[in-house]
Amino acid sequence: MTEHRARLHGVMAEFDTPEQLLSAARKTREAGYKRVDAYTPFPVEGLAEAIGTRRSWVPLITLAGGLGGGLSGFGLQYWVAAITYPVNIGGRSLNSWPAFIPVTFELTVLGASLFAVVGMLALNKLPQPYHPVFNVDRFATAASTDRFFLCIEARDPKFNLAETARFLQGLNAQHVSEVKDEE
Amino acid sequence: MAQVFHRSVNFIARFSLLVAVVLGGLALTGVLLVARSPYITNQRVTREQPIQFSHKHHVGDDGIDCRYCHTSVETSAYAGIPPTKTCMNCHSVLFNNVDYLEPVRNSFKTDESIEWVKVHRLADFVYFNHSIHINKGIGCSSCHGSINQMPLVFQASPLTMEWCLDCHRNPEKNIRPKDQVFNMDWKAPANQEEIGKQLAAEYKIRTTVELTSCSTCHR
Amino acid sequence: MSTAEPPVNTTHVTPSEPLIGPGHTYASVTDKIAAVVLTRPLGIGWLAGFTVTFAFTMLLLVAITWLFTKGVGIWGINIPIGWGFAIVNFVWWIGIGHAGTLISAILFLLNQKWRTSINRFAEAMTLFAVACAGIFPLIHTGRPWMAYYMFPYPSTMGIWPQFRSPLIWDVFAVSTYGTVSLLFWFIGLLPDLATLRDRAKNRIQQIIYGMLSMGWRNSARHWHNYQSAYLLLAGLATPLVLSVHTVVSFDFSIAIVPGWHTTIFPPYFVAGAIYSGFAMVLTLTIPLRKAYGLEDFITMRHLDTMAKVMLATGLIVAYGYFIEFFMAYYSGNKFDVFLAEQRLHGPYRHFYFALILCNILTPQLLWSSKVRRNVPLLFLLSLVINTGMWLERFVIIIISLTRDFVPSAWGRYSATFWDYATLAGTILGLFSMLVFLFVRGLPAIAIAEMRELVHEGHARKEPS
Amino acid sequence: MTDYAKQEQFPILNGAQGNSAGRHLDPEDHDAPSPERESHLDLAALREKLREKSGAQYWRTLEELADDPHFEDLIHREFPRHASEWDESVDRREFLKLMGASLALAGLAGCGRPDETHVVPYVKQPDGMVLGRPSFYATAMPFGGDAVGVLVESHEGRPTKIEGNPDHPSSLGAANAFAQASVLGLYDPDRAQTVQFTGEIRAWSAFLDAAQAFASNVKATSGEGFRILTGAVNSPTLGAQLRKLMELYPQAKWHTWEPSAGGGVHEGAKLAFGRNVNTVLQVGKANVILSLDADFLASGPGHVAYARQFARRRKLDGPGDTMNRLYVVEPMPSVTGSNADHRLPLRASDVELFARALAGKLGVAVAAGTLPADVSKWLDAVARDLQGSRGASLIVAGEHQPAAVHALAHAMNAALGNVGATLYYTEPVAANEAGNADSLRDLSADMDHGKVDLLLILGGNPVYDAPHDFDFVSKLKKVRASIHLSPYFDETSAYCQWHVSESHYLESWSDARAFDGTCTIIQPLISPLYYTHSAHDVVAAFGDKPGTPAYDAVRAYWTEASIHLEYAIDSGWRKWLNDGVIGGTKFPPITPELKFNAASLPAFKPSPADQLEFIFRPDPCIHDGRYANNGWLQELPKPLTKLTWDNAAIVSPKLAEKMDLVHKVVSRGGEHGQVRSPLVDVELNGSKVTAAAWTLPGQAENTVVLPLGYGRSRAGYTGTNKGFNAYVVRTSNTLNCATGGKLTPTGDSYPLACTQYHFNMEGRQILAAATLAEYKRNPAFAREAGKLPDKDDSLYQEFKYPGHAWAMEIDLNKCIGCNACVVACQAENNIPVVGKDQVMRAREMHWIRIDRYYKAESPADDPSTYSPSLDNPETFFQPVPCQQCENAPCEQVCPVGATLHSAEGLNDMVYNRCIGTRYCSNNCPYKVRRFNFLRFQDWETPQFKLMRNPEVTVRSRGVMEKCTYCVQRINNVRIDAEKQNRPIRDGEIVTACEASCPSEAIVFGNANDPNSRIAKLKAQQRSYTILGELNSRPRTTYLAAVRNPNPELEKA
Repeated sequence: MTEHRARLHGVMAEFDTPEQLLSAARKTREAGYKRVDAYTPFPVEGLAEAIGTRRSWVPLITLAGGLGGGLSGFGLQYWVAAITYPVNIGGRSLNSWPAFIPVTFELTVLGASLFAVVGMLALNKLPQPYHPVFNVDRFATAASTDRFFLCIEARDPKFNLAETARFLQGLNAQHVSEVKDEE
Repeated sequence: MAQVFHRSVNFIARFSLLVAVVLGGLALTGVLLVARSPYITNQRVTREQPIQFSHKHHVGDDGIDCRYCHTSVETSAYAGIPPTKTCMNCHSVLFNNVDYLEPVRNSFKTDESIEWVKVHRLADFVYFNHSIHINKGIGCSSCHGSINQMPLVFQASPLTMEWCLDCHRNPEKNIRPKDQVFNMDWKAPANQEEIGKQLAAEYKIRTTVELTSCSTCHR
Repeated sequence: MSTAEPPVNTTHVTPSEPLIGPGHTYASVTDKIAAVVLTRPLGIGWLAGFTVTFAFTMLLLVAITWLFTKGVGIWGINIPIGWGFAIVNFVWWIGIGHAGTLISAILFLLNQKWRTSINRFAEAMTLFAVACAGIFPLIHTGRPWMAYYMFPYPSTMGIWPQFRSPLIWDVFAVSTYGTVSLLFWFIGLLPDLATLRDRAKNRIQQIIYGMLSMGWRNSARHWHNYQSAYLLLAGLATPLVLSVHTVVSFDFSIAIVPGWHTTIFPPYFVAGAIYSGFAMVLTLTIPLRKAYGLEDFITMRHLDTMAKVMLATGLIVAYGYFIEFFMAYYSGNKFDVFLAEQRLHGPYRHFYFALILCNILTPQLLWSSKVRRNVPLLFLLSLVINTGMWLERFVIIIISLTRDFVPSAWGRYSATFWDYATLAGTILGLFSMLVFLFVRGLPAIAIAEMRELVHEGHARKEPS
Repeated sequence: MTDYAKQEQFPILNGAQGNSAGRHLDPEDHDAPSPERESHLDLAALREKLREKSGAQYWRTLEELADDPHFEDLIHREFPRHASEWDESVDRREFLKLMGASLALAGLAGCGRPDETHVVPYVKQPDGMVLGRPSFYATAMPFGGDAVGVLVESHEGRPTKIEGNPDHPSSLGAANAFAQASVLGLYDPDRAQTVQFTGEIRAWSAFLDAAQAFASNVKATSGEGFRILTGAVNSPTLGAQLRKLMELYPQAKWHTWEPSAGGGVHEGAKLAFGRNVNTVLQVGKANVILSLDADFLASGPGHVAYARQFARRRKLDGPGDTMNRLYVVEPMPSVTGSNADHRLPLRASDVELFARALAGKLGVAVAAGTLPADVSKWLDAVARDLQGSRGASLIVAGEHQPAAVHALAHAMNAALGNVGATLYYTEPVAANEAGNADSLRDLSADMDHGKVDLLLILGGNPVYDAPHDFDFVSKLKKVRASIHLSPYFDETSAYCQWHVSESHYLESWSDARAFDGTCTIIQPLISPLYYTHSAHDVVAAFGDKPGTPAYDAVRAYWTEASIHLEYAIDSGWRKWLNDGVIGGTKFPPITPELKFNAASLPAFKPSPADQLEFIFRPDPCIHDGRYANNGWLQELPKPLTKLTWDNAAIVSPKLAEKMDLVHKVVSRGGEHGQVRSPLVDVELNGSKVTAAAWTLPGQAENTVVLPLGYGRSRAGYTGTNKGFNAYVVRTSNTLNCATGGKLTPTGDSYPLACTQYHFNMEGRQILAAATLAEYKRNPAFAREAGKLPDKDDSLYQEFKYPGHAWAMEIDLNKCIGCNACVVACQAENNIPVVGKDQVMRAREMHWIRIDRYYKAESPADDPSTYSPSLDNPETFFQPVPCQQCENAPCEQVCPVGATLHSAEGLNDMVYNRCIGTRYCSNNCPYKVRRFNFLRFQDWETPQFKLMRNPEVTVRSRGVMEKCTYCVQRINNVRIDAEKQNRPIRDGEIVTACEASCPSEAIVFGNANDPNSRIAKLKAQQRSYTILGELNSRPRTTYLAAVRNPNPELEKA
């Protein structure tokens, strides 16, 4: 099924339960593999740490967005009401800050949310409709249903096709298959 | 084949998202720019007139004073378009047989008005008053440009509200000595700022708050 | 969810009943829900329903076209009653729009597992409700083609919106709320879109869901960022959802009109919003679970819990009504006292009594668990409460305006055909039509989260 | 001379179009068509016609165009008919609007390329005309037995606004609602536009020939069979012309019919003095005034002047001041009655009884009947009060009271020594004696016997308003030749062979005599819009010099008349035109010898108390029907009933309760605040009419008032088929009052457009009132009721107004509720007429409304439940324009800043920024904002473009509008002042309402100037703000009303 002119992306093992996957992932790390990724149809607690991801940047990005939104929000209102065209609205003072709170708040939330989502997508390098792992048929059909996969990538310094495949077999995976990448 | 997309789609997808965002931004700024462009403000558009009347000739060359024709400019909201009679004052004797003045003579004979095409058009809800501007030292050319060099008159200024406000906020930029009001070649001196301030005080120009009140121009 | 706070009410996490019917596996859950979208043929019921709602949507368009042709004078409004159905509907729809985000955000933070099978659906409903609500602020203006004046942009006039006006706050609140809800809904959908992509049989479906899912591949790294983003959004949406109806209530409490100018409005508007929101969720889920056999995922326990929430919020609303009267007499403000009496004795008293009946008296039935577990009755109740909440807005807006300060200027209000056409056009038209499209186009239940529930073992429990 | 005429004509020959008449918010039809372009208009109409036609029709239409004279007529009638009233129909315009809206929604609104517009200068600009600066011309509006001197504002030859003429005795600077509304009458597209013969268009010359033919015929019989019918003729010139005609045709007869004038005035004078004299009141000099059913403040000759004199005696600068005292005895609440210190509701027929009794008390021996106990108690007190101030008291008898009452009034005034003090007598004003129906009776008798060959009807509309027992129509048919001169092709015109369209007083030369004899030259401000002519032209057509222009006739008359005057015509003419009065024409007082003799009085026949009494009164807004097609007057709420667009059979609350005639306020089917009142059949004098009943607190028992003037069948688009026609049940011997009729509810109900059906203040600080005694005890009573919150309570710092601070003070003690300000405002600010349907939906557009409140404990809702306090409640009026609050609640809630404060404290309303959320109106405690729910303005009818005030934006659909303190006037004055580098003088800026107010109740000015009138008034303790507790801090404040009751009656 793999065409010629195809480069190796990595080796993929398939497991029945999240528990198996989790232990396998841990073992893989212990075995010294760095470039590892795991795939589960729903978030599995501890898995990310097991394959060695660091804490997420999303919260910081969100904070930045929130601050930006809020400041620009109040800034706009103050500038409009008190600087660019100051007018007497029903005897209210130019900088009637109590009246500016709602909009400031809304813009804070808006900025934060936009940054959170965009940040999340960016950090996940999405959109990315094509990915080598989809070349594995069983992955493409079952990864989003009830199968759990572990993939050791070829970029890993410790990677060696036969070696790694055997190692994965050793973690009593259901199947172990090569992941090919088109050139 | 389980793979739904070709790998190139990755680039296409990301790039098109980027493009969408950029284009959106450009469109927005575009609209704002167009709104200020002569296409919308009608600046520099010369219009066909029933008679190719040249301000350049009458004002620039002959040096006729604005008020000879626009009689009510100092007294009324409207500067006034001269009646045919005013043309005939001279043209009953000067060029009294050239063809291109036939419409004028004809109007005078038949008592049918000459229908000039409007060049400066303010929205109907804007109440501009020529006399007060003239009396407070705002010269013709400040808004109308150097008429004395226009063979056919066109609208020199954008006549947008922000343009009006700009002067109502700091009139000193444009105030001139009263004897200069009808001088088409008046150029703001280097020290216009302080001269303007003195004149503003002298002419009792109202405060910015008053000049930028809505009812100053809108009723 | 490691970061989420510990559950408040323990009876919810160690439930007496399962949240999912017995014997479900990852696959069975996935199959059942995905099937509704991918394989199941269009039923005659769906087609009929869609046709009707489409017709009503057209009625809405006709009403709006006529409105733009002639002017708002085709409505029942007048001086002094400057706001009629348009604003009543706006507030009502916005209120309904609160349930979704509330369920998906607040209950998420409170770690209420039972939210899982209804949140997706509730969020969709939120979006549609907000869409309907969004129409009214635009069309109720006398010159809708000038409505863009309400947005801050550098115009050639050099003038800007007037940020002291609650209507401007509305513009920002509603648009923010719409955007955030959409984002929240979308990232919730991401994994399920991926699931659909993987299960899609024909190419078109593959491409559509493939593009929408952006290449989501269930990687642990993805899940990692995903969860933190989702949690943050939940955290942001919670104050947002409370702020939106607060701001809407400012439209009234900032004004000096007796009956509007009161500090109780923000809390009791929010409560009312949740009240009507849950009612609307019930109105939609009950037929849905029947039609698509989702009883296993939307169980009696869900209905029961939602009924309890309605009861609770209903009581808060009742308190609000009481406080209005109390403050009127306690403050001794003659205008407020007069208005309070108007509600009871004035020309529109029957509306007020109907309101009390729908919003306060009838819902007391929910105290009995028999009622809460009687599905048809629950459905009926949800309709009654929806009506009641609409009446509440009618009473607040119309009655207060008919008789304010100067007796010589008092007036009467009654709606015209076009008022009713617009109302029906949103309820039976746009809103319902979008719901119909939604249930067939996207998974009405969050599949990934259901798998999670299966994983956490909510399925294996037997009914006690 | 004639060159002067020329100069008058000039603006008309070519009106300037440099500026557009009436400004539009939407970029539609910018330059106003000038009379010069009349032909264009017709062509437009024609094109219209052709567009509608298709195929064969199309060609037929063209043929018509070619030769058929009817087509010309058709063109004339082609002007849009939704003239002054907004109509439902969807037409081409609506479609375009739809396109417009959808385009705009597509975001293309800004991108439309404005089409070229043209500037059309004069060929020869008239001397002294400055484009863009209005000029004012003095003239006079003839009205009934009087003429109101006016100054007419004219923009480039287009009369746009009427102001009072300070130099004219019957104006003194103010102008009543009729005068204000006469501008609309001038531009009314429904006016008859050509001479017609049996409905076909004829040239004026054709009429002249016909007239001469007639003339030669009747000359043969020296005028036998030649009859002329006129109303009251107030024009000396016309009077002279007619008298000349009578000399020319000795056998001819001149008949008179003035439908709404009561004959009692002249008959009474004859009874008292043996001859007809004219009574001129000097209200200002009277301390105690008794009105016997006389509405002298709001109707009748000189009422504007009387109102001013009266109000000046109600002026209170401090507790030390004194006031006059007004007693009123009347059957139906009138404006005068509502301002009375004591009002006694009495059936019209019982007023004579009252007069006789009072006369007895005042030492005029006359047989008196018996009065009810409470009434005679009241009477005693009044008698004592009158005698208490001999020589400074005044008794006024009502126009519609019988001769006896007038005779008695003369006698009593004499007895009280008032003659020469508070009133004086002069020669009659009118050239003929208009009053009872005798003259018309003779005419119709002659017509019946076929004695009339040629009937010339100058003005008037007898077919509509003649007493029904004359059966005028059938008799008119027996006349061989009939000619009718009138502004509209009305009921009468339909039965006459010739109809001559009459010129408006602003279009023609004439003259008029005021109530005190003063004469005014009526000069045209615009050449006739249509092919119309004046009475002078028509009369001349039968004289020896046919075709004499009115101008010459007037000149001719005054050449003779001016012999006795200060100036001869040549020196005086320009002055007279300029002043608006002819110096020295005021009648000197005469002292006719009182020949009063009780025996000579017609015996008093009391009407049985159990029987219903029906009284006929001219409508307060459209008078006897002559203003039926005037939208402004039709939509003007009647002073007391607040009804618009209809008249109603007015009954007392008690009667209403007894017969279940109370109207109901319903809200259904989108007709908001709609009032439905029961229909009743009025059977009277063997005739029957169906009317809507209306309950009016203060109405006398068992009396039904039937207002005249409605139910027109041929009034024009606006006036046709509105209300019911009371003339149908009016006979020649019951012109004012009839008994023996029947009132039977039909069971049906009828919708009425009422603008205020809540009359009680719910104990709120809105209209403060007290008695003089209370005021003296506590001068600040009004302020204390509504305390202003402390300024320091606010979170925000206060705004300062260093420059001008425009403000208005309205003295509720002077305001008589006459409505003049409402119409003045409508004319000044281009306020649209919305029509009955929209008024029923509570969408009327008046910027200033006059609220009417009763002191009566009653339900908050409309007067549907009877309470005795409604039998004769104290009544107050309160004009409410925008209050111009400093802390304006409306401004804070506007999302786009379309309403905000100017530096001088004006609450500006920027129409072009408004998007119409109506939030401001919701938040306005005074509900003074008005919204264009639909497109109320008529942008098609060319006449209305000419009429509009170019200084004020014409609002489009979907925008809010409201009183601006006439900011256009403020700005124009300020610009003039600034050009001269001088401050604005106090009183230099006069708002439209202030200018028109007969009683000087409204004062506008700069509150920052301590010496200004406004500052002084605001300093008065009487000054208060409506709903002060709201802290909106209005710039419009009020002086509380103070009544001056007779302590003697107080105790009772």
